[in-house]
Amino acid sequence: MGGRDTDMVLLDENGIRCDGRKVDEPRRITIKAGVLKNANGSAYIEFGDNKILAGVYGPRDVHPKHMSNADTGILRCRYHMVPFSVSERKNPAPSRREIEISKVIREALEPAVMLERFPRTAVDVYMEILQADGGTRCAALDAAAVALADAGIPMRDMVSACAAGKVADTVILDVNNEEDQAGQADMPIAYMPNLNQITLLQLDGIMSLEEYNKCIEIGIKGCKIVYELQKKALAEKYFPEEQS
Amino acid sequence: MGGRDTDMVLLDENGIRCDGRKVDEPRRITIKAGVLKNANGSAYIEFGDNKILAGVYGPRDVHPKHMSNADTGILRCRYHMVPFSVSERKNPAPSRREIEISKVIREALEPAVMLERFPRTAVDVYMEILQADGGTRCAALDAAAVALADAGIPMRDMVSACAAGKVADTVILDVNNEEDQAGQADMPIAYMPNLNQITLLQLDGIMSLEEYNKCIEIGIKGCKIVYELQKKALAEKYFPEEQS
Amino acid sequence: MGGRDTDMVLLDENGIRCDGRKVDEPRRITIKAGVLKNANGSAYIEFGDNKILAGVYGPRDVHPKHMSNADTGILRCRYHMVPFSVSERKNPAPSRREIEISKVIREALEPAVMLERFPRTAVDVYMEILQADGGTRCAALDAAAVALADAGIPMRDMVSACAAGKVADTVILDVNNEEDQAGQADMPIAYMPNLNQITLLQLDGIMSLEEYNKCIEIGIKGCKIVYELQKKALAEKYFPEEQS
Amino acid sequence: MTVFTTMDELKRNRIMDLLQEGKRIDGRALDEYRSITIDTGVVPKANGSARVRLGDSEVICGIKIQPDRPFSDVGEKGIFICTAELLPLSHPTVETGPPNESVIELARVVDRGIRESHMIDLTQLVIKKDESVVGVFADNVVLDYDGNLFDACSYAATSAILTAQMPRWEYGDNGPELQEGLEPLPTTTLPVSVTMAKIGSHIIADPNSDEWDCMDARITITTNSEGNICALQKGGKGGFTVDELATCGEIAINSSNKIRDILQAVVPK
Amino acid sequence: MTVFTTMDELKRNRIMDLLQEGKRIDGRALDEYRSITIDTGVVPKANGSARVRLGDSEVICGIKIQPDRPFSDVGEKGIFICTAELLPLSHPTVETGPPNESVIELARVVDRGIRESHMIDLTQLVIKKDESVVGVFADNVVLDYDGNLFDACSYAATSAILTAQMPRWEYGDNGPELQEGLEPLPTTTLPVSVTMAKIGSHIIADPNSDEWDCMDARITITTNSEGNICALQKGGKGGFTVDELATCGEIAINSSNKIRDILQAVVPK
Amino acid sequence: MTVFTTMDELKRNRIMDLLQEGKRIDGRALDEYRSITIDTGVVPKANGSARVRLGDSEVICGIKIQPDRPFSDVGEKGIFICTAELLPLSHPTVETGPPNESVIELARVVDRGIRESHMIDLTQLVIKKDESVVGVFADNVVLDYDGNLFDACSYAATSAILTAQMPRWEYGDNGPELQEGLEPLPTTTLPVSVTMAKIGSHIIADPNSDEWDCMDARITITTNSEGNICALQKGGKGGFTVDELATCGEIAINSSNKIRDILQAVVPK
Repeated sequence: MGGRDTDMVLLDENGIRCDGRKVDEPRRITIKAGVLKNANGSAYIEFGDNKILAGVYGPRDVHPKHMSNADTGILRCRYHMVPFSVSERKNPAPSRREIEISKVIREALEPAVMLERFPRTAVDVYMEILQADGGTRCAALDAAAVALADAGIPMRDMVSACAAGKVADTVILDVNNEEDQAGQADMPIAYMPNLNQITLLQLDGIMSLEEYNKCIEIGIKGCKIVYELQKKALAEKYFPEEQS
Repeated sequence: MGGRDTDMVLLDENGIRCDGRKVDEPRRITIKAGVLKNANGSAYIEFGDNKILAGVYGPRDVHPKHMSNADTGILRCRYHMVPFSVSERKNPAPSRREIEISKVIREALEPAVMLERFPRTAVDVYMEILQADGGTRCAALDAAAVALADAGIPMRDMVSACAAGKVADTVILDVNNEEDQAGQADMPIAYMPNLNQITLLQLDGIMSLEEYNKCIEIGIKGCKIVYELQKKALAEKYFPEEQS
Repeated sequence: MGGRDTDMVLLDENGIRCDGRKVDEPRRITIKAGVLKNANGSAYIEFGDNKILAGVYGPRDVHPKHMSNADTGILRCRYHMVPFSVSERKNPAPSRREIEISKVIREALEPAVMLERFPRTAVDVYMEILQADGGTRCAALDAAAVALADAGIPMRDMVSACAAGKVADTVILDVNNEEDQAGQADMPIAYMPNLNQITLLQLDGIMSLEEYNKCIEIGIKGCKIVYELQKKALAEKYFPEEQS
Repeated sequence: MTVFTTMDELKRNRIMDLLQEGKRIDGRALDEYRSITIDTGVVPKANGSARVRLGDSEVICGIKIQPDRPFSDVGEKGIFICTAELLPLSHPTVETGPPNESVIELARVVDRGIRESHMIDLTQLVIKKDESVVGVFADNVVLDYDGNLFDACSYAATSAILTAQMPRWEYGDNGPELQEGLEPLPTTTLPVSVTMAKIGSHIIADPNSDEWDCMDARITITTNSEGNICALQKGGKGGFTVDELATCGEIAINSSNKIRDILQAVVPK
Repeated sequence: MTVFTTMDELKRNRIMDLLQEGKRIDGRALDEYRSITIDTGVVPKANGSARVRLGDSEVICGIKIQPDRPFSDVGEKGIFICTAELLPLSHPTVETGPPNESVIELARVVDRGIRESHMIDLTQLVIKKDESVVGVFADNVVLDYDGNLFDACSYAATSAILTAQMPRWEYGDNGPELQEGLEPLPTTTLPVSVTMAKIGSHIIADPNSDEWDCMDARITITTNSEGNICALQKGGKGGFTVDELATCGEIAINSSNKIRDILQAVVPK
Repeated sequence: MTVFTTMDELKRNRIMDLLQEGKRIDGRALDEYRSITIDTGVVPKANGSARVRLGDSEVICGIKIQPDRPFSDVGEKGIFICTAELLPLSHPTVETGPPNESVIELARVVDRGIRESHMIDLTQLVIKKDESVVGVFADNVVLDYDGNLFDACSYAATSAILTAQMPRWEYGDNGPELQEGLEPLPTTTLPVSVTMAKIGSHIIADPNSDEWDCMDARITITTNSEGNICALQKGGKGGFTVDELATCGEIAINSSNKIRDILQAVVPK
């Protein structure tokens, strides 16, 4: 009931998933901070087969002026897929999906960014999906948060994102593309690890209240794994001597 | 000559039309003023099977400023069909037809609205066609005029609209959808009943000069019928105790 | 190698081209200055079967203001094909081709126009292709330059344009539509005849370095022929008594 | 067009004063048209074309005729589409970009005048029923503006239609196939658009741009060769009385005859 | 909708003060919905329609059912598309033109709540596999705005779906051919959207526009007839704790039962 | 790109002074290119991809190969389309939204350089004549801007083409059907774009962004493997003399040989 058809074995008898991972294991994640020359801050993430670049400009003047806010800075986010990032070439015009994702990512970052320090200005976050493989919004958010830190924007906390989900009636961490297509549910989560706040939460697919709570729990575990990698990426740029 | 093909009997031997009406009889019309909470004025009309909602905001500030006029207020009208109002689902983008109708309705209302009292402001009239059945522009105009009055906008006169037309070589009042498709001519008319001015007039279809004059004559009769219903709708809202 | 397929004899044994011209002979060109009432300056050119109208407005205020330049006037050019100008009816929306051509024409005219004399203003040049027959950008530029002069805009020099090209391994002047479709190369050139500067240069098609230099040389000859006709058109308007 | 944002009050006063004496600013009688000059075949590569000068308003209409898919509900009829565009060189206030409401109204009124007259017999433009029909596109471009584009565009379009040469297609294995030969478009009548302005209590025909700027209301009445009215559009911020509309109807029918002769003369004998 | 640019600080303070005492500005309990009024068949020419009033928010959903080409990768399923539009008469701040990000989110969340529940059995909407399927368009138009459009639109769409009458087509030589008769849409479950706002540390259900303007974050949880969650969307600039989310999940499941009864009652016995 | 609105007068003076001494601001010789770094296969899910760093300008080109309908007049040829886009993270002045004229010119010049060279043999990309052909889309996205995107995009696109793996289709009952196996794109030559700027009376190759901002004019000359010129575009507000153009032609041919070796090296032996 409520699942999606599939012939694929999403979870074998040993609890191993179609790409060899355990249920609570995220895909291979690598993050690099400061990868662009012009951007004030930037980060590149490989999250499984997702390849995503984030760049930040700001705080800077807002044009047209009437879009600025005298009381606080504003955050603007653009999640964008390049034409060759998906199997069928993507039309360059922004899709309704991209517009919605840009909005939920912005709302996930806003609690963390101290925009009130920069009234009348904007901070622009650009996320470019170079290759997509399921879970792009979480991975893009992870890169964006590192890029914001790399740009020196003061933040109350890091924001770390990872999806939870459900395949073969089992709650799992970090849904990949096949699992998203053939699985039962996908729940992207963003989390501020020190303030303990969930700032992005979506769900497509059917689950019980119990599974819902379990998804949030395992998702936060994933976010915490990501958080360590985000810190590591920043440390590798700013304190390379301390890394080995 | 000049007529359109049809198998339908548009007018029988007794002078009765396809929907049972006499040649000078309008469809059933009901108007209700003040149907919306947020709008400054509003009206709902059922004109035959047309179902139309009009809402008015203003006088209010104009953005961008350069579109305002230091000498007078401006009237802005939008005639809009919702996607499910017509047989084949309508694309949401405004069609050229909607843009033209919005313009002729605005020009039909402008002589009645005392815009000169509100320089630099705009009065916005929104007409939403919820269900269309021929003659939408007249019915929308009727609702818009009531909504303007309901909003307390000072007016020199009411504006009342009804179409005349020609079927089976006979001049008739209030062309319905079948008559418009299969008939010979359709002539929407808007009229200021006290100032005796025709402020909207269009014609598609072929008629002699004599028929043209007769159409205007019968159309004005229809407008006067509508006028009484418009007054009644306003009275029912503002002087309910006097109605019985 | 590098040519395009054709059955047409583009150049016969006597060095005569498909439309009867010699290799260094331009098509029939007629230019008339001052053909419009409202425009500040205008010109109509027939260049072979190309029929093109150019009109100029300005120097005039710029809206929105932030597009103006406090140090100099700006030149704005629009190259536009009317719907019936080409074999298959053209969509009215500006194509990427039209946008690029508008840009290269503007950059070809800018060195000639003394925009620095009119800070904060714009000079607008509109070129309308009424009938297209190969070489429209050069012909449009020729008309635009005359229209600028007709509008009394001070200029350092005239700008004269003509294409060179290559058919049947021979360098030729003024490529017509058939030669452009079936020939080997097309090189539009714009030239300031007194300042001796090439201000537009493009090339599609394959040629050796030697042919490249020869194309420029023969193209400039064509520009000089055009230049005489441009001067004649202006003289015919402003000193008609001296013409006979 | 109502594309003007400023109106010269003095000019309006002058126009009004003259009208009180029954005179117009350019010396015409109230129901008199400006000179109409028509050149056809001005864009030889189009299937038909005409340049019309109505006073100092100047319009070119070019016609393209090409096979097309029929509209889903009228598979037994060809397609006729008439457009109008104000080129930015036609007047300093014209802007590039998508057409504004005035230009949309212009195009639709010109289109309806011709369409509702049934000038082109669309039933003769079927290549294969429900599959392939002939599409006739009449595109007006305005080169110079001096008022009353409704009539100028209408005359350009009808002149171009009258002189157009239509290719022929037959439906073959790969859809419509072009045949040898050209023939005129099948026409049944000749619609004539007559536009009048109301200024104060005066009705004038063919308003020029000065008159256009200060009119209270306008009306365009199109009549066919049989002397019947086939399309009509009122515009402007003012209204008409019943009597004024009766007058407009008469002027339209009277004026149309002379103009129809001018238009008809473009057809080669 | 977050279409408001100014926020009444006093109103927020008042709302907060009341919430400290466990009260809401309009007297409701924290998890209490405003009155829900549903009229179906309000647009008889549509295949289905419903007007929902949720407090003073008012929405009409109209359903159009028509044959369509299937999406290329799912030829064995019909098409369901749900949209939402804020009509400009619904609130003074609504602008005409393309939908902004808030309206896009609204439409997509309402769509997903219904889609992910598998309410309509799309496998039964195939006319001919890979060639022709039935398309169901549920278009919501907002007439009056008083907060919580997510739920108002969802209830309008599900009510319209429950009462829609679907024509039947069979695939013939010329594609899908309309048959006699009408039947209800095939449905499998009844999704119920429950939207909650977080203001300070309080979770309230069905926020009205005053509450909407001052909320810190919101969450919409859709549940199906089996009591499972099938879609969810967090919004707003703030965050939720794990405990707060657990509370929201419980409120959603509890509230949905009563609302589902109201929705189910639209179906004629 | 000429997306900059301010120009540092001091920087221009410095650049001019150095050029008088035959020197460039970054120490290069007048006809010397910055370092060119090429990584291919950087987007494994695309059919081909390459990241090019030309100095501090950085571009990724991804290639998508898919069956397409042929253009109506060239049914015996496949389709090649090359685009270019400045991502907003590439420079503070880049705006989102539709491409401006500079970006359109960039894309069209890069496309023409490859197209006019006949690099890809489009006659080999026909699945079924007039029905179905192979479409090759080469989309460039600019990640970091430091001048001379014409060459950076051209090198990215040609590198991606050289290393692309094309699927095969055969035309069956339901149109093109994917077959087993991959093969390289059929190529005939290797076009090399060489862009030069004129500053004062000096011609320099591969201008960086400082030089780009203060140039008088620029020219991009593309040459093929045979040492012939196959495409050219002049840009900028200034002009060139005949002698300067002759010089540019020579520089283009000379520089292209070394760059062609670098590009050719991406092909696995």
